[in-house]
Amino acid sequence: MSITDLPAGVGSALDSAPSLVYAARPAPALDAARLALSRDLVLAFRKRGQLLQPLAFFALVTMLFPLAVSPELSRLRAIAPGVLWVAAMLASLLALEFLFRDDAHDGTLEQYALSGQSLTWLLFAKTIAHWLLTGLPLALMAPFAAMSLGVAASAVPGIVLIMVVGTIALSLIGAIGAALALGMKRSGTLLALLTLPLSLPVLIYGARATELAIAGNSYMAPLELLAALAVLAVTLAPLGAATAVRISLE
Amino acid sequence: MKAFLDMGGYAAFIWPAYGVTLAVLVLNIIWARGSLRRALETARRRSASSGGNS
Amino acid sequence: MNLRDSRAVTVNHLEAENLQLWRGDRHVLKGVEFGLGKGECLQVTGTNGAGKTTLLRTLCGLMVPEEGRVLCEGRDVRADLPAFHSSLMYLGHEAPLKADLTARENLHYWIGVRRRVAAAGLDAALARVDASAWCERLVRTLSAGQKRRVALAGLALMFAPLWLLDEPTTNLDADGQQVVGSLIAEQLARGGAIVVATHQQLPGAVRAARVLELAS
Amino acid sequence: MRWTWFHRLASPPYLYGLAARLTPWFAWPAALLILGGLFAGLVLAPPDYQQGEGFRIIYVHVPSAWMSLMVYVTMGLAAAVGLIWRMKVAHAIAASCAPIGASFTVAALVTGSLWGKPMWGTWWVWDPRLTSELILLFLYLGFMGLRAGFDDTQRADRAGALLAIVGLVNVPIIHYSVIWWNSLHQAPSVLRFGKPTIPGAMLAPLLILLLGFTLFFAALLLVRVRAEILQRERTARWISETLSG
Repeated sequence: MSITDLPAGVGSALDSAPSLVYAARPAPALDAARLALSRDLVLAFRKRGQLLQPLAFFALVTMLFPLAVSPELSRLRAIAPGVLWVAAMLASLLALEFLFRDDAHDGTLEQYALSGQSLTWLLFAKTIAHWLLTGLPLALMAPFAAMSLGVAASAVPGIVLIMVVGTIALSLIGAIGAALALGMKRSGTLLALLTLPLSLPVLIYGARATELAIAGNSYMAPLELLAALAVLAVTLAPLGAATAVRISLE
Repeated sequence: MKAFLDMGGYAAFIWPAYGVTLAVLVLNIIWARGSLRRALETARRRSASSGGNS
Repeated sequence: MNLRDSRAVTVNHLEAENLQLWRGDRHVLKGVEFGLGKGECLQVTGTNGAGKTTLLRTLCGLMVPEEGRVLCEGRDVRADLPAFHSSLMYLGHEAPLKADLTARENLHYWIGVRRRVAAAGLDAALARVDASAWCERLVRTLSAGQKRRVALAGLALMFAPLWLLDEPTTNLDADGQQVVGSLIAEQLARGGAIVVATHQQLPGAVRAARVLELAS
Repeated sequence: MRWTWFHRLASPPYLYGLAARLTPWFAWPAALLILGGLFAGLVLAPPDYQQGEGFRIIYVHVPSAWMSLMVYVTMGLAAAVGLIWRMKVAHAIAASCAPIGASFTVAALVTGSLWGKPMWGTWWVWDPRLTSELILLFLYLGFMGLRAGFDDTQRADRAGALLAIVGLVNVPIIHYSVIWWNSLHQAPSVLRFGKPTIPGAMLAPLLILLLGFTLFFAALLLVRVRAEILQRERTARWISETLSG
């Protein structure tokens, strides 16, 4: 991510004549969003410890069930879809804390809101970065968790696909909650109370699709419903998050 | 009367259900009136102390 | 050059009309009024808590006044906030810098979101605030004054016609204050407009065209 | 102007006075309808041929469930008006709705559970209606929790309003996904009612109660909204004039 590969714009504006100084071209919306996204990725890789937290949490929650229920794989297999989705929801909830908090604290969100760019797009980019860093790894890790619960390897592609679609919806719905919680001094458990009821449809369709995938049946029907939720979340959630961020800056 | 109170053996479910609903109705009246009374008291105190500026 | 871009680019006249704003029970802005032309600087003074920051945040549209308007070229800025925003630069108390990025990267991401930035422009802006020597260091290793300088480099790089500065000289040594002074002078000479909130004397030879004192 | 009534309603002093004048017009009919409806439901309506006297719980359960949903929709719409037009009184209405709706959601849950016990032998059945009702309770709690987290009424209003709107968009999605979920697991619905075959003598008290509860909500809202307006407008001059006058 070197600085020199930026497209050349106005050269050294500092040397330009006074009549030209304000001719700086605004960055196109997509470039701005891409920059916001790459910035979050770069930052996340400089603090790798934080990246691993949701994943470790996911693995830990999955591990609790064999200990709490029974080590018998046949019983674990029956509850595997529920375990995977509850663990994924909680892990994604945990990761939401990091989505906006730092940027709100140091004034980055304020600068985004005043950038002249669409805040909706910038926050969408941030949420996508967040999903790449938490949702996607969760989806990729889910097969291992599933197999530890006695799920056959043949179900793996299905599980990954369902998890990918589901975590997109979870990240986006969560973004609204995380943005709403910004204006408050202590968010604590409130973020869960705001986000979880709104993500229940994702849980329902996701778990059902996973159940079918594990049983070796066609899971297209619930997956389509899940995808519809994800599409709805992609279109509406960034708008909601942008409104929430503006409210928190007031 | 006894038959009415017994509700065909469902007394243990019907009367609590009606009781809870009536309690919610009554409590809502009390809460709403209480919040208005508190708001009025605060507003009165405020306008008495400040003379109602701006 | 690229003046066909209709979005913004000049601020010839900024005006505040009877701005009223409450924060809970506090009446923070009590009918603030002023006009500001190009090449002019308005200094906002007042004790802590008098509403200097609130005024700046209201001017740039983050806060919505309960009464009154902010006009740019005679039009309410709320009618087209993105256009207004692309012509202004707001610098708050804290520089919007990430501790885990270098000074240069910070500037690249921060300003790059708003306008196209070339590497040469970045270097020039960093040199302008005497940051060339340490601009590749992570911001977490920098002092408060150095962070402030990075923020000033952002200001120099953005070339917005309107600057809204909140205590720009905080944490700066004498040299740093000189930099602020000359940046402000340059901006005014170019025909830019500045609203600066500070209870200190403006640095360098800059004299504010108007001083607005907010009573607490 | 066609919109003058809208602007008048948006004016806090006008709405405050209007609410005070209108309250009895809703409160007394509500009291009459509710008492009459409960009497009719308990005494006049014939017992159900399947559920016996036990079906009489619908006369409290259905109106409570109706309230929980109607109040949420009212709250969401008021919140949308408040957020879009920056209208204080709309936020006051939305804020007034939440505790009323939450309390009736609790009533709907408790009465539903009391119905489930004799019909199914357990206090709780994961019936789609009860489950949706429970989720609705969490939505109310989230709204109230979010509002309580802000010191500043204005920001609480706006953040709460956004949440209410998001919730309003989500309520049908949640509802249908819960029904879909339930249909998979073939748990039969406990709370069967509202079929067109329901005899008139059993239906009439229900309709009376639905109307009564709705008017009751209107009366409660008018009282609460005055309290909220007073709290929001505490610095305005009209308040001291109204109070002293």
